[in-house]
Amino acid sequence: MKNRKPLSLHIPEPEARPGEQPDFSAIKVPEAGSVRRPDPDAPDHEIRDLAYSLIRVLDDKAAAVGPWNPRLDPETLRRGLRVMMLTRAYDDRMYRAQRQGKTSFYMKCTGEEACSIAAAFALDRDDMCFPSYRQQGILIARGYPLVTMMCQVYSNELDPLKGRQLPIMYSSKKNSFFTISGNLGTQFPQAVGWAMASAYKGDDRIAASWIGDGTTAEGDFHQALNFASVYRAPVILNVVNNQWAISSFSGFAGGEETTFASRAIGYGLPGLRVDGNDFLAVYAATDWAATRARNNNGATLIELYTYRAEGHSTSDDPTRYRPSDEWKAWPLGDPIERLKDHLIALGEWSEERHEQTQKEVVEEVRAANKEAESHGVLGGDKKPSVKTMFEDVYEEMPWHLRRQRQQLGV
Amino acid sequence: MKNRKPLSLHIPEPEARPGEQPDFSAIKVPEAGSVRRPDPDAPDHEIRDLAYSLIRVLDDKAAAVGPWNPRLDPETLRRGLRVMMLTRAYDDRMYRAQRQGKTSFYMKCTGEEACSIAAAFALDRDDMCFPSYRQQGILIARGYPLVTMMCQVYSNELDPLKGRQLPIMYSSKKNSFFTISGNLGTQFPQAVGWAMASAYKGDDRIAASWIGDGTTAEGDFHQALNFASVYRAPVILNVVNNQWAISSFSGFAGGEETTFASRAIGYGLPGLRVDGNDFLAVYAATDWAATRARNNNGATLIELYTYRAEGHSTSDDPTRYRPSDEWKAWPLGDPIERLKDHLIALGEWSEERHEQTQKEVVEEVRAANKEAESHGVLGGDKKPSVKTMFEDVYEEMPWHLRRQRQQLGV
Amino acid sequence: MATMNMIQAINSAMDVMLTRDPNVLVFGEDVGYFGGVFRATEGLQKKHGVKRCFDTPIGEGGIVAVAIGMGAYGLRPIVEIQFADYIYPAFDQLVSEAARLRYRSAGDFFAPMTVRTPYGGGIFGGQTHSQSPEAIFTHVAGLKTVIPSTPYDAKGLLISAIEDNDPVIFLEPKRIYNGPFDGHHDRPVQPWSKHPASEVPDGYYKVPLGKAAVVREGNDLTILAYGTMVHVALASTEDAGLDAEVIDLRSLLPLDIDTVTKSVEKTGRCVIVHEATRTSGFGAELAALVQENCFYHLEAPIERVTGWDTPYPHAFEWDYFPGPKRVVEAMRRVMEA
Amino acid sequence: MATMNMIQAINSAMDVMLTRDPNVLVFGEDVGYFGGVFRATEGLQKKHGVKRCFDTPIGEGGIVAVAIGMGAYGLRPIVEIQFADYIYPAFDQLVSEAARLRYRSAGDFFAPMTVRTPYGGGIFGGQTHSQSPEAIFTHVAGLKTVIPSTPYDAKGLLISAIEDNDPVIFLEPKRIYNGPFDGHHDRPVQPWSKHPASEVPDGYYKVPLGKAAVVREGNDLTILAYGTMVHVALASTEDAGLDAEVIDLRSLLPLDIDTVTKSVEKTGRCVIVHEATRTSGFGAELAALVQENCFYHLEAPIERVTGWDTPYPHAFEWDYFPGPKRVVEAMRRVMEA
Ligand SMILES: Cc1ncc(C[n+]2csc(CCOP(=O)(O)OP(=O)(O)O)c2C)c(N)n1
Ligand SMILES: Cc1ncc(C[n+]2csc(CCOP(=O)(O)OP(=O)(O)O)c2C)c(N)n1
Ligand SMILES: [Mg+2]
Ligand SMILES: [Mg+2]
Repeated sequence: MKNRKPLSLHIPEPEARPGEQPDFSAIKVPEAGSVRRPDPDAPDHEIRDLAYSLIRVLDDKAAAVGPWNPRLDPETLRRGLRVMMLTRAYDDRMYRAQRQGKTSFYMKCTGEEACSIAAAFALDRDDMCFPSYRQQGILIARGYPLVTMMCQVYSNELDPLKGRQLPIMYSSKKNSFFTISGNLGTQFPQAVGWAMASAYKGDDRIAASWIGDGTTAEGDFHQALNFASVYRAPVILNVVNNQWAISSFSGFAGGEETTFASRAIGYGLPGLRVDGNDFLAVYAATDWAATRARNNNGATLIELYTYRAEGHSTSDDPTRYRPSDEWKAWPLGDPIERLKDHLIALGEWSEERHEQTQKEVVEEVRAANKEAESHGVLGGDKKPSVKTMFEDVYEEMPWHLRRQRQQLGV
Repeated sequence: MKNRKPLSLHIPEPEARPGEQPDFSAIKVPEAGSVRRPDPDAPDHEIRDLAYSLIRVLDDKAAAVGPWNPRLDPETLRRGLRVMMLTRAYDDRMYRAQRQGKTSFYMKCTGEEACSIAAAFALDRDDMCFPSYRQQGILIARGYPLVTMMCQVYSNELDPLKGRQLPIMYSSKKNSFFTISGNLGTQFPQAVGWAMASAYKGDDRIAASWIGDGTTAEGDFHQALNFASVYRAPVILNVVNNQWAISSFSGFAGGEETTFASRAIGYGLPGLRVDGNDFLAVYAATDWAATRARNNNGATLIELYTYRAEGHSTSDDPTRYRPSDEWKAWPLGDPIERLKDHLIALGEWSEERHEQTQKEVVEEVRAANKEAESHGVLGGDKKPSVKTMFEDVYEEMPWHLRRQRQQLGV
Repeated sequence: MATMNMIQAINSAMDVMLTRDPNVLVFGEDVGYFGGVFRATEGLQKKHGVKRCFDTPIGEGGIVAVAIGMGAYGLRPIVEIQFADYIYPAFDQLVSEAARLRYRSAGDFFAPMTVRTPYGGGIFGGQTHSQSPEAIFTHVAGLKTVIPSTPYDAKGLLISAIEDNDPVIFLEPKRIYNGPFDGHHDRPVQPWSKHPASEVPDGYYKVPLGKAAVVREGNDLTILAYGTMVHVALASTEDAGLDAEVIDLRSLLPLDIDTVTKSVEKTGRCVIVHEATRTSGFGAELAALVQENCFYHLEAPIERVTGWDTPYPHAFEWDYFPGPKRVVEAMRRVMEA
Repeated sequence: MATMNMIQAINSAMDVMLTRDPNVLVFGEDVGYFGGVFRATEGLQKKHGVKRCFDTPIGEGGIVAVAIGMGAYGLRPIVEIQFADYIYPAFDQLVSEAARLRYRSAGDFFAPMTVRTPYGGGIFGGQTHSQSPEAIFTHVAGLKTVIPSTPYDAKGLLISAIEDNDPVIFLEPKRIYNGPFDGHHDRPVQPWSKHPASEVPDGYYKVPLGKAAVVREGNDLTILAYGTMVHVALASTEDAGLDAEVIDLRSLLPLDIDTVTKSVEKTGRCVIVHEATRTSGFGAELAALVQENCFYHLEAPIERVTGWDTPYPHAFEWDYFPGPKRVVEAMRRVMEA
C-alpha cells in the first residue's frame, strides 16, 4: 500500500431505530403553493427543479393554495374522501381477517391512500393501471366490488383468480387494472410497453404504473425509464416513496443521496416530487402528467412522498426496526385527515358527516365481508374446483397437464 | 375513443444514413478550456452542470488550455502518443489477420484510443480495470506483451486463456485487468463490488470500468450506479459514447433526449462529460474522479464523447447503416493527430519523429506477430491440449467431467 | 413456391404476418434499418415502416417486458434476442411474467408474443455466441419452446408461434441458417438449395406446434433430435450404416410424446442428441419420459450424446460439438447392448 | 453441542465463518439490522458490525454482481436472495459471470461466493414464494447446487459452501426451517428438537459437498430425495410399510452418483421425489443417470413424484405438494411393476 489514507465502506443508517426518538428534521417541507406549475408541454430540461421541490396544495390551515390547485368541486372531494375512508376500513377488516386465520397474508396501504386514489380520480377509467400490491385504492375508486376483492383475499369459491394468487394480488381487465405480480417492479416496463402499443395504434388511452421506493433498485426500473424515454411512451411512472422497504429505509435505494424524482433527469424525462399525503397535489400532478402524455410529449416520473404507516405486511413487525410512533411524527400527516379538514374549511363537510360516513364505510365493509365469507375463507371447503389448478397454464391444456390432472384424479 | 388527438409512437432516427451527407451540426462543441474545474471533493449537487458541458483541454491550435489542463510533462505525452500509435497498429495487424483467416473475429478501437489509454495513464498500475472489449489500450499501456495478446487472438499453444475465449476477450490479473465478458455491461456492477471490497479492507486501490453508450441500456448499468451511490464505492464508471451500438445510433440508448453523463444526477453522483478524443481531457477527468474516490467521496460517472471510426467488429459492415465518410466529419477529430499536433506545437515532437515512431510501432507489431504466429493460429494444430477443455470449470474436476473427458478419449 | 435458406424463410414468415395482421410488429437490437446481425429482418422496416419493425435499446429485459405490455394491450409482438446467450437478462420477465400472466389472472391477461433467438455453436462464436439454453425454458410452466430444422418448418412453425396466444421461445439453429450442416465440418458446406425442405411457399401456411416429424423411418433404433442435430443424426445414420428412425421433435414443449413412444416401442433402442450441455439438458427429460413410457420395450440403456458440461470453447468447437463420430459410437453401443 | 432448528444452524454457520475469516461478509435484502425475513442473519450485524452484515438495495442482479466483484478481490461473500422465486433478476450474473469467471480467465479470476436462498412451498406463499428452481442451476456448468434437509447438514454444508472456491447455490427448504415437515399437513407440526439431527456442534465443522447420505437403508426400492422431500420420503416409507432405501442427495451438483448407483443396483427399483415442476426438473437428470448406470438392474420404470407443471397455487397447496399419498402410490406401482 502506498502512503495514502485508507478507503472505507459507507453503510447507510436511518435517522432513528427502536427506542430512539423519531427524527424527521432532515426533511424540508416547503410551503404549500410555493412550487411553480410549468406548462404540461414544457421541455424537460427547463423543469429539472421540480424533481427537488415538493408539490403541495393543502396548506397548514387546510386551504387549497397555489398554481397546482386542481380546483375540484366539493362533490368530487367528498367522493375522494369516502373512497379513502372505505379503503382504510377495508384494509382494517382484511387485516383482522388474516389475524383470525381466515387467510394467509394481507398488506395494507394505510397512510398512502391518496397515492393511488387521487391518481385514479385524475386518470380516465380506461387508462391502464399497472399497480404494485399497495394500490388497492384504484380498484375501490373504480367501483370494483369489495365482495369480489374479499373473495380473492379468501381464495374462496367466488375468487375470480380461482384461488391461485396470494391475497391482494388482484387482477381486473374490465377495470383496466393489470394482474399484480409478486415480483417487484416487473410491471413498470410492461406499462411502458402497453403505452407504446396504445401510441402504435393511435389510441388515446395512456398507462400508469406504481412501484415503491425500494423497488426502484430493480433493473426493470431502468428499463422502464429508458424505453419510455426512447419511444416517448404515454405513461405515468409513479414511485411511492413511503420511506421503507420492509425493514430497509429508503437510503438503501439511493434515497440518502438525492430524490427519486431526480432519476428522471438522466433520461430526459420530467420528474415531479409530490406530497403524497395531499389528495389535491397527487391529483394535480397526475393530471399534469396525463395531459403531457396525451399531447404526445411522453412519460413523467412522479415521486409520491409519503410514509408507510403500518407494517410491510401481516408477516412483518415494524417495531423491530423503527420507532413505533414514527408515523405520528411524520411531517406530512394523514391524507384522510387533511382532505377532511379541507372540506370542513370549505364548509362542505363536518365532524358529524365524517363520523356518519365512517359508520357507513365500516358497515359497507362489514356487510361485504359477511357475504364474502359466506362463499368461504382460506382453508375451508368452499373453494374453486381443484381441476382449475391445471387450467390457464396455456390457452389449451397440453397432454402432459391433462395426464397430470388424471394422476391427481380430478 | 374520446374526441382526442390520437397518440403516436416515436422511433428515433439518426441524422444521416448511407448516401446522405454526414451531419453533426446538432453537436455543440464548447471552447477548449471553457468548462470550470470544481474541487474533486465538491458535493455532487453543486456540479450538475458538468454533465451537460464537454470538458476539453486541447484547443484548435493544439494548445493545452484551461483549468483541466493536467500539465503533463512532454515525456509522458510522448509515451501516451506512442501507446496510442502502437494500439492502432496492433488493431490494423490483427484485423488483417482475421481477414487472412488466421482467427475468427476481431474488434478495433480505432478513434477511441484515448478513452482507454489516457485513463490508464491517470490510474495507478494496480487500480483494477473492468473493461469492455474495446479497451485493449489499457493492456498495451500497462506493458502487457503484444505477443501474449496475439496468442489469445489466435487461440494458439501460448494463449493464456487456453483457446477458450473469443479473440480480444483478454484477462490479466497481474495487470489488474479483469476477464472480459461477452455479455454486455456485466462488469459495471462487478467493478462496484470490487471497489466496495477495497473499501471494506481499508485498501487504497480503486476500480474503474468501461462500457459503451449502447450498453447503458442494460439493467446492470442501473445496478452499478445505484450500488455505487448507496455504498459510496471508490470506482470510476466510464461510458464510452462512440455514437454507435453496432448499427443502432446512441438515440436508441436514450442519447437523443439528454447526455449519458446526466444519468449520474439521479443517483446523487457527479457526471462528467468529456472530449474522448482529447488525451489531456480524458487524463484530467480520470485523475479528478480518482482523487475523489481516494478521498472516500465515492464514484464518478464519466461520459467519454467519441466516435467509432471503424466497423463494430470484423463481422460488421458499417456502410450498410451510416455514411461511409462520417468519421472524417467528426467534429472532435482523431486522438492521435490531436496529441501529435500538441506535442509539435510544444516543440517536443516533429513530423519526422512521428513517422519514425510510426515505423517503429509497425515493426514492433510485425515482429510480435511473427513470433505469435510461430506458436500457431486458429484452426492450425499448434493449440492448447484438448484436455484443458475440461479444466477450470471448477477448481477441482468433478466425476462427471472426468467421465466426459474419458469419453472424448483425451 | 421459392427456394429459401432458413434466414429467408424466417424473414418470409414475419413478412407474411406483418402483411396479414396490423397487430404484429417486430423489434429487437439492430433489427430495424440494418435488418439484424443475421439478416433475419432484412427489408422488413423498408417495406412495413419504422413503426412495424424497429431497433431497441440493448436491454433484453426491457425488450421482453415491453413485448408483454404490448401483448396485454392486444398486439402480437415478435422480438429478436440477438443471441440466445443474451436472453438471461430477460429471464425474470420470461419466467415470472410472460409465462405466468394467463394463470395468475385466470385468463384476464396473456402474452401472445414470440421470442426469436439464434442458438447453438459451430460458428466459432466462443462461449457467449454458442449456447443452447432450450432445456431451461422447458422447465418453465407457461412457455412453449420450438426449434426448427429446415426452412420449410422454420416458416411454418414461426407463423404458428406468432399466431399462438401463449409466449413461444423460438430458437433458431444459427449453424444451419445457410445450409443443412451435418456435423462433418471437414467437408464442403452444403447450401439449402440442394435440400427438398428449401422449397417454401411464398405465402401463409402453418406447421403445427406440438407435432414431431419422423424424418427417417427405421427399425434398428430411434434417434431423438432437433435443430442442427437432426442433420447430424441423419448423417450419423448413413455413417453407421444402421436403419435408424430419426425423429425431429420440432416442439420441445408441448412435446409430441406419442410419436416418440410409438417409435421407441418399435425399435426398443434410443439415442438422444443435443448440443446443449449434458446435465439437466432436455435429453434428461426425454430419457426420463422414454423409460417411463417404453420401459418394457427397451433393450438397451438410452444414450445421450450432448455437448460437454463446459462452456463452449472457441478453439475446440469440433471437440465439443456432438458430431457424427460420437453419435455413431453411441448408436453402436446401443445396438450392441 | 446445542439443539438448533435449521434457521439457527444456518445462522450459526455464518456466525462461525464471520468469526474465523475476516474476508467473509454477509449481505442481502433486510439481512442487516432486521436479521432477515426468516431471521437467518439475526444478531450477526450486532455481533460483527454493520460492515460485515448489511442490507442491500432490492436488486438481485446487483447483489450477485457486487458479490462477484468482491470475490474477484479476494473476499468470500455470502449473499441472501430473499426468496428463490426472486433469483431470476440475478440469473445472468450467475450463469454468464459467476459460473464462467474461472473458465474464461483460465483460473485468473473466480467467484468464491455462496448464494443462500429459501425455496419450496407449503407455507401458503402462493406462486411467487414457493418455487423450487434447483434444476435450472444444475444445467449451468460452473455452479454447484446444494440443498440440506436437517440442521446438522445445513450448518456443515453451508460452511463447506462458504469455504468452497466456486460459486455455490445454497437452497434452503423454508418449510422445514422450524421442523421436519413430512408432508402430513393435517398432523401437528413437529419441532426440530425431537429430531436427532437438531444436535448441532456450536463451532466449526463441515459436511462435504458432493456426498449423499443414506438416511434409511432398505432393500425393496430406492427413493432419491433432497430438502423437505427427504422427510416426506421417510414418512411415505412408514406409510407404505415398505423397506425403502432413502437417499438424501444433499448436493445436486456435484452429484454423489456412486451412492445412487450402488443403491439402485441393490434394490432394482427407484422413485424420485421433488417439489419442483416435473418437466425438465432435476428428477429428469436423475432418471436419465439411473437408467444409464443401472439399466440391467432395473425391474420397474423409474417413477418421478413431483410438483405439477403449473405455478404453485395458493389455495391448492396440498393438492400440488407431492405428499406421502402420492409417493406411496408411486412406491406401490414401482413394487408391483
Ligand atoms: C424481485 C423481488 N425481490 C424481492 C422481493 C421481496 N419483497 C417484497 S416487498 C419488498 C419491499 C418493497 O419495498 P418498496 O418497493 O418500497 O414497496 P413498499 O412495500 O414500501 O410499498 C421486498 C424486498 C420481491 N417480492 N420481489
Ligand atoms: C447482453 C448482450 N446483449 C447483446 C449483445 C450483442 N452485442 C455485442 S456488442 C453490441 C453493441 C454494443 O454497443 P456499445 O455498448 O455502444 O459498445 P461499442 O461496441 O460501441 O463499443 C451488441 C448489441 C451482447 N454482447 N450482450
Ligand atoms: Mg417503500
Ligand atoms: Mg457504442
